Amino acid sequence: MNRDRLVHYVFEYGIVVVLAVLVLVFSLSSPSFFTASTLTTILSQVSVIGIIAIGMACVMLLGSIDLSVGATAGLVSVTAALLMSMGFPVWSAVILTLIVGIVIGLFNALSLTLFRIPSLIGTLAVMTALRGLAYLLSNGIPIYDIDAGFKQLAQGSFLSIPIPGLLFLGIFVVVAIVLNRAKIGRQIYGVGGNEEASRLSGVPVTRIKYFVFALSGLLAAVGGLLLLARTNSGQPSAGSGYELDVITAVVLGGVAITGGKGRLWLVLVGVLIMGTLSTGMVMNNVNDYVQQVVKGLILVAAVAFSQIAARSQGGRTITR
Amino acid sequence: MNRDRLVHYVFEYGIVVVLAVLVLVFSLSSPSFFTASTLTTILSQVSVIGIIAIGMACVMLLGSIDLSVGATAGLVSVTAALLMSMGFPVWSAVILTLIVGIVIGLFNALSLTLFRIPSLIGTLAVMTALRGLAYLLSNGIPIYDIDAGFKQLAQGSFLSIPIPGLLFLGIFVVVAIVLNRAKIGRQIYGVGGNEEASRLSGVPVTRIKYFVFALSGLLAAVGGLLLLARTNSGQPSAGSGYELDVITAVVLGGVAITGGKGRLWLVLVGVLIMGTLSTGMVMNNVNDYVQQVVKGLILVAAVAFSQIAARSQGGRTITR
Amino acid sequence: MVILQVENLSKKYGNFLALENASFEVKEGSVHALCGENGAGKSTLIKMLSGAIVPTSGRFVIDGVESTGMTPREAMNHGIRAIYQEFSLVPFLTVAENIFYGREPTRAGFCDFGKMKDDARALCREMGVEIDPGARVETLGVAQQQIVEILKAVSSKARLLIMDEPTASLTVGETQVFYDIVRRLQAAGTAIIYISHRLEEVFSLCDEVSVLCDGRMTATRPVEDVTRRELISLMVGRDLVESYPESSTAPGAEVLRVSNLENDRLHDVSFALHAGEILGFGGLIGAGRTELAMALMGELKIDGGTVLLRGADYRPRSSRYALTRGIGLIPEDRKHQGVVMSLSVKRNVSLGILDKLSNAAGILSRAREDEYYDKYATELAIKTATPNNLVSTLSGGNQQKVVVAKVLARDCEVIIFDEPTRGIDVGAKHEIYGLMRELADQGKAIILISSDMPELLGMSDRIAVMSAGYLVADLGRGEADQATILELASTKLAMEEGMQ
Amino acid sequence: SAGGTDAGQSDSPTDSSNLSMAFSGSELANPWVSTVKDGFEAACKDNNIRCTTLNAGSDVDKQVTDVQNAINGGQNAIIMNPVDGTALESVLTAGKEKGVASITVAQTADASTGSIYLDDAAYGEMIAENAVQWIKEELGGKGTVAILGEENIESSIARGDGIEETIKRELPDVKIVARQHANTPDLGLSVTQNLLLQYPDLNVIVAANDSGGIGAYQAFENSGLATDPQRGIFSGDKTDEAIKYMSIPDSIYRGTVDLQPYNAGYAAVEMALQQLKDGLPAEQERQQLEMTPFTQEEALATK
Ligand SMILES: Nc1ncnc2c1ncn2[C@@H]1O[C@H](COP(=O)(O)OP(=O)(O)OP(=O)(O)O)[C@@H](O)[C@H]1O
Ligand SMILES: Nc1ncnc2c1ncn2[C@@H]1O[C@H](COP(=O)(O)OP(=O)(O)OP(=O)(O)O)[C@@H](O)[C@H]1O
Ligand SMILES: [Mg+2]
Ligand SMILES: [Mg+2]
Repeated sequence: MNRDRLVHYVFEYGIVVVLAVLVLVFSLSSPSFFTASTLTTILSQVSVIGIIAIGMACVMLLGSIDLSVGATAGLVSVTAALLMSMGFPVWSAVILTLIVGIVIGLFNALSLTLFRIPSLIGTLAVMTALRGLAYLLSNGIPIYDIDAGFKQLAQGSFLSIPIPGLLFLGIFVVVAIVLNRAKIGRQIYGVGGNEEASRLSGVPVTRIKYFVFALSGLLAAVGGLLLLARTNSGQPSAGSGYELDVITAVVLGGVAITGGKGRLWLVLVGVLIMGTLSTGMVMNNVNDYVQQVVKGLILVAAVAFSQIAARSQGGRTITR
Repeated sequence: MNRDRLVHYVFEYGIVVVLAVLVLVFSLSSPSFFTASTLTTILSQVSVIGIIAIGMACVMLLGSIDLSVGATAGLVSVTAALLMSMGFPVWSAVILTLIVGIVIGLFNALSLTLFRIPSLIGTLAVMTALRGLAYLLSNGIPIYDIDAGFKQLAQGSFLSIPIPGLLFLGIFVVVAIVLNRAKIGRQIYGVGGNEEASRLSGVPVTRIKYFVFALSGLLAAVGGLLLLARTNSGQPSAGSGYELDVITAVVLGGVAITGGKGRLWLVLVGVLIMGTLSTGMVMNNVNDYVQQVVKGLILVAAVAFSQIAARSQGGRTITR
Repeated sequence: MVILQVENLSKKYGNFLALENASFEVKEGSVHALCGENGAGKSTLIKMLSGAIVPTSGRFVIDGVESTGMTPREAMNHGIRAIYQEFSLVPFLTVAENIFYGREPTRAGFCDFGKMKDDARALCREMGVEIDPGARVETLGVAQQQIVEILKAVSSKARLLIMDEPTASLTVGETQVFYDIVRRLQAAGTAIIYISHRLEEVFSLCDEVSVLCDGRMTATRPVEDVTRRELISLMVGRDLVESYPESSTAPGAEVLRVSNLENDRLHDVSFALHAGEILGFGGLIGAGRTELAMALMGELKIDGGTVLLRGADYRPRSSRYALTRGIGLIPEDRKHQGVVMSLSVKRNVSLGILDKLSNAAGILSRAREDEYYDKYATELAIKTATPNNLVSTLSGGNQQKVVVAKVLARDCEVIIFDEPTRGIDVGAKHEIYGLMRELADQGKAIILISSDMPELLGMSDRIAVMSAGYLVADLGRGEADQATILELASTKLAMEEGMQ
Repeated sequence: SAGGTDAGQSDSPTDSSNLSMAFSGSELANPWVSTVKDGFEAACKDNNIRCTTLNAGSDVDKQVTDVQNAINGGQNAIIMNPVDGTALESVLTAGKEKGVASITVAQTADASTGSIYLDDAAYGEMIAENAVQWIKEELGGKGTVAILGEENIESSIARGDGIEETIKRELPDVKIVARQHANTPDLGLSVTQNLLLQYPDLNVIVAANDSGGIGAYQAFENSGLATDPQRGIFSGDKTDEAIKYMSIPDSIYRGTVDLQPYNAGYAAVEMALQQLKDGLPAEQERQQLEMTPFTQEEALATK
């Protein structure tokens, strides 16, 4: 029985095995890989994608998707930089742009619930519009006169862990607790798993959608602020294509695209796999083109592994 | 009753109304818009996106998605250019690269059916890998030395309709017939609507998935060849981000993301809306940043309109 | 005391009147049955009471509060709880979480999982059911899910409990447990609206009965004032002779021989099936009857043993393979395995016979499609406004007829009916019985998997009993009765318990 | 092949106030291109020309479409920064037949009527020269170098090649440890961070554009190395942001190259205007883009 349980865990958490193998391979091929400084660097590099992925995971648990996150991060980065360069104090710029993120999320939820636009298309449209707005606001030029203290957000560290990494882990813990322990967390799984049943059980489905999209917008805004702090300039193109990276991480973490199923801590593992791959390959001076090919293949392999593992456990599910 | 029917059609085909309004507005604001040359130009400009959208529509009718189409087009464009520059005759380069497209599609189907990787993540990974491959093959540099006759494919015209437009319409008609009149078309709708029930009814579900993904790969390859002919050089970056444009067009055309529902000719309308918007705004001197914002908003409005219309018809569906 | 008073409630879908001016009353502590054919409007009526849909017109008074339509939450606050015909559970959540879904007990703002589990366990004990409150619902079988659904509805003190075909997916054992639950609630003063196509339930459980016919309420009577025959004629609008059709021919040649079939869930299963006979399969839930059917269809792998079809080796790989060799299945879960909701009624029927409808190039003939559709729609009396309506707009029973039509159109020699009359009205039921017998008489071999004991006994020429994956008995018509089957059905279970 | 109407074609315009011009940028997210646009817009304003800006977003086909639409929409001249010149051949030829002037900036297109061109190899060489000089003076011609390229645009690849070849030629003792794609601050930052993990004593980053260099600077700064006398960052484009980092005393941001984007955009409009007045030239009119090295000393001096 005990051996069975072990096998069960190995398979259920196949994605963890993938991460372990990657770390092992890179540690062997590059002596400086498995060091505290490399690992904390990876943590801080994945923090933006990771924070956004937490919001995306919640949205995908609902069975929706939020393609506007990258553009939200870009717009927030530009807006915050603009506000700071206009002399607004850091705290007010931060609060204002976090509100911008939330408002974008609420708009996405509105278009989903009131206008009944599928989130795939609604957030895609919002993404296009926000990206245009970021360029309009910045006139296409990076804004760099930002408060000197602000970049501590990205460059400071605490107990030798970089602040973005801490922020990421902190948000992760809070959201994980909410998802697993709080009423609204269980209801998110519920709405994603069976929306009609949730409605009939008296769960405030619409309110939950607003909450989740607002969370996603808020976390995208946090990501945008971190990007700003990291590069120390508000780039209108910041966060381009992040939506795809984020979705990759979330799906790698086993969240079902159809909603209702998945564990947040596996999303964390998914995020770390992406970060480990990038850093490990640059450290081995792998050509960028080859990097992309390898990344694609490893993603296929990782998901295939965990899918086959899941199947060997008997669960026959329709995959699309 | 007749009035009711009229209202019914207006609402069911709301997206057609949107296209008509756009054409009207642009015709009024710019005298050179509603002319044969502008309209045929729009047709030829949307042909690449349109052809790829036809394949994507079939994939989405199955309830899957194919994010690798843009990268496939890019890889095909580079490969065909490479082959021609190496002296292969045009026809052999074309046939070989069409086969490349089909093989990519079959691989996508394989990863979906055999490894049970959700298509969203499987094709995302393939997209990353193919894009890397396109850069590797071309070493990042566009390939120019292609057969002079080949560009006729994009630049020639017949009965004053440009060949890409004809190709687009031709493929559209064939696929529309297959979807509506042929056995396999019915089976595609069946599998998309309820895979399990279809399998139990004796529908060869796996074979159909291979067929549809191969079609999508093939049409992406056709798109890539057209891009090559249009731009007269094999660009490794060709087709970047096309997947999102194509999905926008398909969803605009009312294909349900959950599969099983949608009409191909409305996808054609969706494609035309996108093309009309781009061309119309450029002709009206709209700044690019503003264009993006407007495009995003019009997309939201268009989908909202047709969703509200559909709802007023009584069909209550869960939207995600 | 009257708890619920319904006045002229109507519901319109587009131009279609699903329910017209329904009026009736339900008294405290009474069980009020709603009867009617498939599509009569029973579910529509109760959904308006529970807030799932909004009435087009009319009103109802619950506990003195007048309403023209509520939200589900408001309905719950007024003590209305409902068990719907369609499952309304959340797959990824546990049994306990589902039971308390939407009103989870909290401590310091977080869900109190300990209390939830304890309460769920207590509820199970109180109701006399055995289910692990910590199990995720997606891992449960259909019957257990139905029980969870029932637990969910009775977990809070309801004034009015609505049950839409709660026993449709239960077998005899669970059904008895369920009857006890109903009687206990009734004794505690809960008013119950009970929808069922099993008329014996109406007579054993209910105090009053209202009959719906084509969206109109045609009668409300105390149950003791009406006979079974009257009730049926009220529902169907004509007299119906309720008897199982007799076999007119002797069984013919052996068509299918299964020997020592083995897989994960099946152990050493052997039986033979002849042309012209109906072989019934009895057993408790989880006995493996559906698995056997799926194995024969090639949907589950076979690890050992042989199957001979007309004397030739038969190794099914897929339903497609089975169907082309003449074995067809009417699956038990019509929503997920039977119909494609997003397709029209006609296209659902066509889906199984596309090969027949298309030419060599794979192009369909619409004329032939209409021909086939008309034939089977008439034969089965499928009730739909037009053949082009989505199948999702049909009542459950009519959806089941669509599935039957799909298999009939394939001309299979062996047809497996897995719970074919689940959720089907009495009229349609007898049509399907007649049809099965007719098919048998035409020389087809039929397997009938059923948890409806009278049906199993009435229809089968022989009855095989399964228990925990073993085929424990093969009884001739004379040998079978309810007690024998139930006893045989639990043999292997008893053995296994003995071993532990 | 370009039949149809000739809407919008004006016969030999003398008054520029009813003229309109479009600018099609390869990538407006790139500050250099964006500054060309500013020059273009200023020139249009000064000459009372109506103007439109279009962004190809690095997509060749989008640019072809944009230019085609602009020509059909009745623009008199198109100023472009091509993603790829060959792709524009047929649209520009069709434009020429309609009397539309087309001027390319930086990248070239054979079919354009005018060209303000950039020799990318020479540009890369000049970026590298800044680095070579500093390495010779301060590091004695030794050290480790990483190149941050823009490997997805043809011309920028030539620039990267120019950088690589110059360093190899002039500094045989220098070790080039990596050449990675990093053309945005974000990528420059993470790639440099990763490189520093593997090569903690990495001395010099030479970046094909300021955006990558700025990211690299953040990476060094995060590691507390922003004023390390043994390190240096060199790039090209002379953006204001780069100058800001160069003007920090003791900064390791040591050099860039001025490509005068504003002047280029302005000059392109003037060239187009002239061509519209005189009639389109038979041969492409060519003019080289000015290019001057810009060092830290100059940055500190102008501060
Ligand atoms: N959403 C809908 N749109 C259109 N028609 C509907 C819809 N829902 C139900 N109907 C129609 O309303 C009628 C009543 O359906 P209802 O589900 O109430 O029947 P029922 O009496 O519960 O039948 P069954 O015994 O089969 O469950 C049916 O004819 C059905 O087709
Ligand atoms: N011990 C078990 N472990 C896991 N799943 C089980 C177990 N027992 C039953 N099930 C599930 O319950 C469902 C019902 O079981 P099965 O289909 O074998 O029963 P059956 O004999 O066909 O009963 P019926 O047809 O009356 O529902 C199946 O989906 C099966 O997977
Ligand atoms: Mg019903
Ligand atoms: Mg069963």
